[in-house]
Amino acid sequence: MSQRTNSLAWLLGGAQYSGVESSVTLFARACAAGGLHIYSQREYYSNIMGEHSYFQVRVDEKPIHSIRSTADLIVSADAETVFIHGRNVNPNGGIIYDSKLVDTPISKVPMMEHQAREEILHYLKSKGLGETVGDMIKDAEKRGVRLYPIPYDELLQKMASGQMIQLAQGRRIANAMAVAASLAVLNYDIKKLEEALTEIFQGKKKIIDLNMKAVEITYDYVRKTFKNDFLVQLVPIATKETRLYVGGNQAVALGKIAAGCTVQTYYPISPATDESTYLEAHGVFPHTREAQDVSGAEKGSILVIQTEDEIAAITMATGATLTGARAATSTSGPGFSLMVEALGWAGINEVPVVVQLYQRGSPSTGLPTRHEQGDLRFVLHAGHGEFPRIVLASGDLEECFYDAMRIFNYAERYQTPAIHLLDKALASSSQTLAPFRSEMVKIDRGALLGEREVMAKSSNGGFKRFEYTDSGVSERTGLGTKGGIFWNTGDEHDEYGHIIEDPTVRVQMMEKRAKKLELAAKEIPLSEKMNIFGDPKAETVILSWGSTKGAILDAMEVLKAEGVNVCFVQVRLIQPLPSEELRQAVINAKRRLCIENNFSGQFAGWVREHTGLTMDHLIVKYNGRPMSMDEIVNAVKQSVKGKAPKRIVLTDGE
Amino acid sequence: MSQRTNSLAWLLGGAQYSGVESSVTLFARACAAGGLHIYSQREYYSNIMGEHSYFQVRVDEKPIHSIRSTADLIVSADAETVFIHGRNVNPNGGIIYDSKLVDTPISKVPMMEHQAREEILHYLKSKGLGETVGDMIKDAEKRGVRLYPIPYDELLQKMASGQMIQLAQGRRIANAMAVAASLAVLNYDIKKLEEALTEIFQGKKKIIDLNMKAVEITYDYVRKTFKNDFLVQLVPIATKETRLYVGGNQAVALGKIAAGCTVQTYYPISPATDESTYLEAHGVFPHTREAQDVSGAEKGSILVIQTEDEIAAITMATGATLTGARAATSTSGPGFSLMVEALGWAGINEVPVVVQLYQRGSPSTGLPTRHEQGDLRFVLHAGHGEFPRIVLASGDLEECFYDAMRIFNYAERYQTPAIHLLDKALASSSQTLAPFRSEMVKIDRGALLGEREVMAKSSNGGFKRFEYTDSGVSERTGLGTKGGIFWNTGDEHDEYGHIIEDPTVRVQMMEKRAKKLELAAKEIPLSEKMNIFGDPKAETVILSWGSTKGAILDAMEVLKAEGVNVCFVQVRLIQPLPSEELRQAVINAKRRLCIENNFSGQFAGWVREHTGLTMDHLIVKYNGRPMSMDEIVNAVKQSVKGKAPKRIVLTDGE
Amino acid sequence: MPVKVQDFKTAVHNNWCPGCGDFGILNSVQMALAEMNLEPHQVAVFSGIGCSGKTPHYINAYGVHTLHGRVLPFAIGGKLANPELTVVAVGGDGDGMGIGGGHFVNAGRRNVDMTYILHNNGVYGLTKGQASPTLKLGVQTKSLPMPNINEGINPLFLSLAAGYTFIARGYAYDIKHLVGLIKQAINHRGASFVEVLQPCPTYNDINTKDWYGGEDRKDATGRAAPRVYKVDEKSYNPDIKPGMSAEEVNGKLANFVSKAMEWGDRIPIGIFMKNETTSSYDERILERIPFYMQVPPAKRLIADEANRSSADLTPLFNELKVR
Amino acid sequence: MPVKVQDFKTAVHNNWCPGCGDFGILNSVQMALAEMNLEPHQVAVFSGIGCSGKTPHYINAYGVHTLHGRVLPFAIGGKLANPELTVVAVGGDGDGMGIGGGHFVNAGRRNVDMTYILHNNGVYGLTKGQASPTLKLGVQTKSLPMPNINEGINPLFLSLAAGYTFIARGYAYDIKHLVGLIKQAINHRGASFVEVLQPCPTYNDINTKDWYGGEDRKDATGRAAPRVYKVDEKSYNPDIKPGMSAEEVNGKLANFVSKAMEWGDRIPIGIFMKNETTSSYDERILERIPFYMQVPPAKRLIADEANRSSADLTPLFNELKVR
Ligand SMILES: Cc1ncc(C[n+]2csc(CCOP(=O)(O)OP(=O)(O)O)c2C)c(N)n1
Ligand SMILES: Cc1ncc(C[n+]2csc(CCOP(=O)(O)OP(=O)(O)O)c2C)c(N)n1
Ligand code: SF4
Ligand code: SF4
Ligand SMILES: [Mg+2]
Ligand SMILES: [Mg+2]
Repeated sequence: MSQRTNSLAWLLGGAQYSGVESSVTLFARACAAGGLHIYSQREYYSNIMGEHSYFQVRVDEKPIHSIRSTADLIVSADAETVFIHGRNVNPNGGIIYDSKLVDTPISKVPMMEHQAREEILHYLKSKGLGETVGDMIKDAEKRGVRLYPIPYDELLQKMASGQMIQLAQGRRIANAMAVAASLAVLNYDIKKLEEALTEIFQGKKKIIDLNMKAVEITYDYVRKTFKNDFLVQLVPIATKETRLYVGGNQAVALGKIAAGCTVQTYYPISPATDESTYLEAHGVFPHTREAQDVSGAEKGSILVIQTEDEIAAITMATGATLTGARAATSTSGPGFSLMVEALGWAGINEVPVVVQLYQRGSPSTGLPTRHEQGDLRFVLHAGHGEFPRIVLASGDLEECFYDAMRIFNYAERYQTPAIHLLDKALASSSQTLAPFRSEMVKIDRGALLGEREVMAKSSNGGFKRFEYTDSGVSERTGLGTKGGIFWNTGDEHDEYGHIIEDPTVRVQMMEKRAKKLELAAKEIPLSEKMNIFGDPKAETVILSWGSTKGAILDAMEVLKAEGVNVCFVQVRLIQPLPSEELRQAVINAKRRLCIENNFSGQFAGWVREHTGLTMDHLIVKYNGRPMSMDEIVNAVKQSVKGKAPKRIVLTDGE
Repeated sequence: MSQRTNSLAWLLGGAQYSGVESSVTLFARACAAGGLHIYSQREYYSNIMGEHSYFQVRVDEKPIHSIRSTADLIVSADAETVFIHGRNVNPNGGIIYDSKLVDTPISKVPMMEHQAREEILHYLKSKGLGETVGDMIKDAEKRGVRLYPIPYDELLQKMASGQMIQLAQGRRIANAMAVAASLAVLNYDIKKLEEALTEIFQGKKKIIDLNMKAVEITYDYVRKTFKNDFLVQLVPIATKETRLYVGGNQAVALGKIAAGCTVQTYYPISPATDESTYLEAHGVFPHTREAQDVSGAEKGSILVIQTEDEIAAITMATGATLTGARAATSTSGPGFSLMVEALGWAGINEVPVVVQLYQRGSPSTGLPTRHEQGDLRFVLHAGHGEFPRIVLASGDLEECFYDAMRIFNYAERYQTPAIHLLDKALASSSQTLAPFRSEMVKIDRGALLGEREVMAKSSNGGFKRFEYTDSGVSERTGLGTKGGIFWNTGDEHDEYGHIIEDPTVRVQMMEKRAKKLELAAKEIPLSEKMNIFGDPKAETVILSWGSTKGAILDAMEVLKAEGVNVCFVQVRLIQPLPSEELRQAVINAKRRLCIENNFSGQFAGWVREHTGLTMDHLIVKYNGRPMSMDEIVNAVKQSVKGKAPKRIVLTDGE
Repeated sequence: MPVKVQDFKTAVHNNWCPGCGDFGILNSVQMALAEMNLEPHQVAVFSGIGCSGKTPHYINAYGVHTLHGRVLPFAIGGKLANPELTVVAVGGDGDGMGIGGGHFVNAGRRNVDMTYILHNNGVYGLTKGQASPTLKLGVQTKSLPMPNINEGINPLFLSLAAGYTFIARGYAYDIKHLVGLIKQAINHRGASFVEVLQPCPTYNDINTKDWYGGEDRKDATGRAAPRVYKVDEKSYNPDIKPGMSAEEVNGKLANFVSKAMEWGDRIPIGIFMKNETTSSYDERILERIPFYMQVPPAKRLIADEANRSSADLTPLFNELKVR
Repeated sequence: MPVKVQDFKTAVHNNWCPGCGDFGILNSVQMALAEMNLEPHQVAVFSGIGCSGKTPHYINAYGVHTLHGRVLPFAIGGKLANPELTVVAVGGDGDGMGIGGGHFVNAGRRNVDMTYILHNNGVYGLTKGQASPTLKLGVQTKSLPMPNINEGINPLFLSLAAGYTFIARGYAYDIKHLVGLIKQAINHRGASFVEVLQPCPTYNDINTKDWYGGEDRKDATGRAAPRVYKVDEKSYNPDIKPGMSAEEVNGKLANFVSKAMEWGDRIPIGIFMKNETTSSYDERILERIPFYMQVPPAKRLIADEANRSSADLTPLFNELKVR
């Protein structure tokens, strides 16, 4: 067995609300402090306390973008983790677990789902094993997995001798100990962990000391007790780069602040809520010197309003947008379903309101905290009747930030509601990244007139908010602007915004609105519409959109190493779809694959509708979990070998 | 100029709430009493009183199904009608108008829309004419139109000598007089009008007498004053057929009663409301003898519930459906937009709830009382995530009835929400028809178990509402049934209906639900999926859906007479789409046209997605008015001549 | 130049039925705005869907004719993003109490500084006279096939429970009085609610002008005994002021309830409550964002001259920095 | 064989937080149903979305876990189509007063014979502790980054305005009392509303069990002085009965309001109103369809033995016949 350096798939699991999240943050910060890159993905139940939650974390020297199907090292904070993930450790990997749990039978794991329990029991039985954590571990050991039982209680007692430790504190300390054990196994510098602790508990000396002590004891214990030759070794590397550790909701939130979004309405819903929570907590921020020079305003702000429901969220954001402010709302599928009528109102009134839509396991309440890309077709056709909309799908956290800026530009330039498509996998992934550079996307407010400009126009008889123009775009102004009085109505209307039922005006207005989408298709640069990765001449072309990007990119490297050349067309602008460019990019490939995290291959259908092209293989996944790099590698290889069915269904994940 | 017999396009216009509707009913009944067939279509504003409303009525010896672009005879109850429709009279046709209106200038027509007014003024000016009704009439006369000025006031005075006539009565009488004038011009038997009056005012002798008198005076006046050689003559014909005069909302309502729909929820909205109003007024009805023999219940009923909004409408109907009852709700686009979240709930819970969706001018509030087929794509993709649904589109009033029965069968058999697509053109058209025969559609309740059956099943350990089966269909029972306890949740669930997040169960449940749609595609007979009219080998094939059917069928006759052979594929089952059959039906044609009353050619897109086939021409209309037979004749001829653009936009209608 | 009523009129043709109570409300709003010397562009009138929903088109001010039931959240969005606007929301009783009931309740507790005028005609006018949520149980207007199957809601009572801090009722045909109410409502800092009794001569033949005016109960001299009467400012004091004891406030509420429940023979109009003890939403915003009113969202410059974002994200990045 | 509480339990694993008030409500519902000797299949429990929304899965009876805010219309549909069912609806305060506020208001005036239990914990539990519509202005629970910016709604007051004919409040940790309330609520013919004060130990650290129990205000002897107390049936009579004068009823309403407004130091629980003067929805249906209860929709045979429609359309056709 050969060792690797700085290439790790780590998994930590435990009960919800028991501190799983803070362990991971600690681990990630410790690794990042050593110049390593992190990618993490969280899985959790729609539950507050007690159900199983886990993080898959990858650590590497270069940026990584996806999860693996198996883990090198599993850290279990409880018995359930061992049962659920025990079989998913690499044959040469390891399991760190609390030694006191070995005798716990599966029947004593209260929260485990019936089906999973049955399935595991069946497995253990088939292997002739019993029903305890110990049996599961025995099974792993047989496959070559290293075992790292840790007597946490004893270590804690040793350390705490004489000190009183409160329950919550104890839990927090246990989390730190689990991380220390991991880093010891990985042979990583414990100093980095201590740096991380110091940063996290800024100034709280007592807590820091307590944690430090626990960490050291554990680290020492592991170093002394176990052989120091684990499959993966982590070594700090030198770098001068500044790095953030950012989550998906944060990336979007930061992009919105940068975009000048000043009003955010929302109704709580997973996995969108955290964006609004972040914005509310960071609702006041400084302005740049250059901006202060223009406006005189030292600070900016974003008003975050929790509404009574999603209908209020979008209509309130729309009302705010009508004043000339940039406003948005952020939601998930069920909330978006309620917004549909108001989206049409914004459409017919040409209001540039922005919706961030985080897709999750659906239909209906579905799998509220699980992943899916199942809302694409809905978003494209949402709302009775026909009106233009912009739909932009981000593929990774960088795109989350920059697209959050761009979507406002598109909305305002084409005066149309715009939907920023995101999903649970993006929301709950975190990554080490260089700080975003907001100056990369210039603010473009389109034909928004201020008072002076409006006064100049309207002097000759009223302001035509919906004036016919060649481009379809009319000038607009904000409610309250002197000289700019206009009317809005959900009814079909004339150039002033007054209700009409005249068939001729109706036709003109329908065409006016539709033209704006043609304009957008023409004006938006190709680089913002789609990305092409890999060899454009490859025999195999992958078409995809959204958060599958990371796994596909990571898979492409592996495939390349194995001699499989692939071109990957990532479409970001779903509406208006760059049909012709897309056609060109895939038409000559011998093999066309479409990869999507949904059941029916929604994007493949959209592409067929617009290009007439059929996919050779549809690679789909709808078990509520994001795709791993490994699944894609396998599926692509299968299809290249010519042995794959037309529809390849991926099912990895617990 | 040659005369025609029994082939008439008649138009009557006037202010809303002034009795336009009752005039038309009178006219239609009088014609129908003479064995003639009627087709009528109503146009009206989203307004209660005062705006312009009109009916286009066709009378013929054989059944007809559409409007014409021009009228043979126009009857104006006010000045506005002359201005709006004056140019739309056939060159050899006629205008009946109130002689006292000739001097009314267009500026004195308060409700006319600005744009129409401008356009008419421009027209009159271009002809060197003034701005009064008289000028408009002069223009018509120049084109050969016959004028029939009627001095209603004088005739009324003559008749009323000595009698007091109340305003409302006077209005009603004026309506009857307008009809009498029409029938006199058309040389029709006045007895038929008197028969109609007698039926309408059943037993109200005084009113009947009053109307009779007015009718006779007017009839006599016209016969004596004008030449008796109008373009069209109506002659009663002998027939033994029983005929109903039914409107679209009524046809659907009758179908629902026949289907055994026992609960109807609704929230008022044009053009759906009238269905519920009719049902409420006819909520109690007898059972057949055969049914009484089985159930002992002499009468049936439908409980009509006006809810606080459309969300309540669909969720309440869903709650009712869960008890085993057949329940439905009826709405239009804006209402459907609000139902989308609940549709997904019904989808994941496999609840056979039915929605009648009357499309209207959209997006948003749009053109609330105008026509469009703009909701197709929305309906197909409505709701976040993926779940099966049935979408069935009716093409005419007969289909409205039978489809209203079938949609419940489909819903229950495949345990999935089902949408019956209708539209404003169907809702506001009326037709003479033979009584519907409910026995043509057998009631099929699918796998709905009663108490005895459930008890037999569940004895061995609980009732699995969502049991995995080969077909995807599980047995169900109603809330309250002994032995059948189940759970529902909008979350993903196990076979009992309890929440799960297990990835394997998730996959099984997604596949279970999807399978039902495959089953539907297999089981539903082709004859219920699509109709093929005309020559299946014709060079030109028309693809269409919904209410365009009538105009296409009528156009085909004309085209055939002119030597243009056409095949018409009317698709009724939109989801699951009979893709293969449809492909077969159109693939060999030289020329494929898709005809739709919307902007983007929604069905053409759906067909392309499912078959890869492109249309040669898209014939669309989105001015808020239904298609006329003439427009289709012209568009098809154009395309056959090879001179048409890819996209032909129809714009007739006022 | 002082503002005139005429300044608030548009040339759009009005298509309400003759005699509709909506005319009185429209005139009252226009008069109130003019009397307050507001300029048209300083005002935004939002409306729901219904006959009443057409109101903004007849008013020369910013006019936003929204969706059925959604007038309040639209209006709140406009007001919060541009607090300088005078925001008036209008809508029907179906719009506000039925489909919009949830927003009505939740707008009350938010207490945003704006005015909501409810056109209470007991019916769904624009959809041809179905019972609205305010129509009383068992009443059968001429548009109903059967007597109303639901109890009616009392908008005053509901608005109290929801937390509106100014509550009044006017009558569409007493324009002078209504103008006064609307002016006070607009002047009130917080969410003000004005229910207006609005006869719909076309569909509601029960609560007609004659009925409100008591034409059916003339005395010997032929004088009608109107049902509508003004609450007497001496015997009924609507003010809830800072410093009042809980008992005093409870007393006020009890008075409110019994006054609001009056119906049938005597129907009070006037101001029912004016609560000055609760902060308005804008005051609460200022606790979070002290400089909010200086450059509210509508006025915010979000880019510098080179179109770069105004926001300096450095402090936010610093929080997330891991090396 | 008498029904036991056990009969109403399921094997589904319960994932509420330890100490959650929802347990008390769940147990109370199960006990009430068992004590009423209802068989599980005769009961349908509908719920909204939230922690409380999971309730039906823990009850062995027909269980319908609906959509966020929509529990009432779903439940009404079930009850009207099968009037023999005992229908209990449960849901959170966000579910019922926020997103479901419109349904809550409109269900009151409909007065359908069913029971609605509101889990009032002041927060959105399942989405991690945002302020719910019942949380009072300025209160900052541990889950909030800043004090609550909206005023809280009083569910009792709102239910009164909406027209519920039975209104009560219970406390999740006084199960015996709560069982009694639920039984009376179910027995009441009409729409009954039971607000339950439900501590959420995870997110609401203000309205805790200790707080309701007055553990923060022990007397000299160490005895806590509970905030929650039972309304005294002698001094507070909740009954509104046929034949009462308008004044009497007004008096009742006034009493209700001042009782319902009590909060903070003294928090009343018990029955606040029982109104027997209004017909329930089923009685109103019978006026339209006299035979409705004999074969309600759920029991209707809609086809004959040959699967032909049961409906004889002849009289309807006759109305439309033109020849
Ligand atoms: C979502 C939606 N549902 C239904 C309608 C149809 N609709 C238009 S107006 C109206 C009711 C109007 O009644 P009300 O609010 O009392 O206003 P009024 O006409 O009486 O002024 C309805 C139901 C709609 N526009 N949108
Ligand atoms: C339409 C929609 N929006 C948002 C959500 C997310 N959501 C789930 S539970 C919940 C709030 C729960 O709060 P509450 O109703 O008070 O119930 P509790 O959890 O406190 O019992 C929300 C907003 C959803 N499920 N559906
Ligand atoms: S229907 Fe009633 S509310 Fe509507 S305009 Fe006519 S009178 Fe007014
Ligand atoms: S979050 Fe609160 S309401 Fe939800 S289960 Fe936990 S304690 Fe109960
Ligand atoms: Mg109304
Ligand atoms: Mg709650």
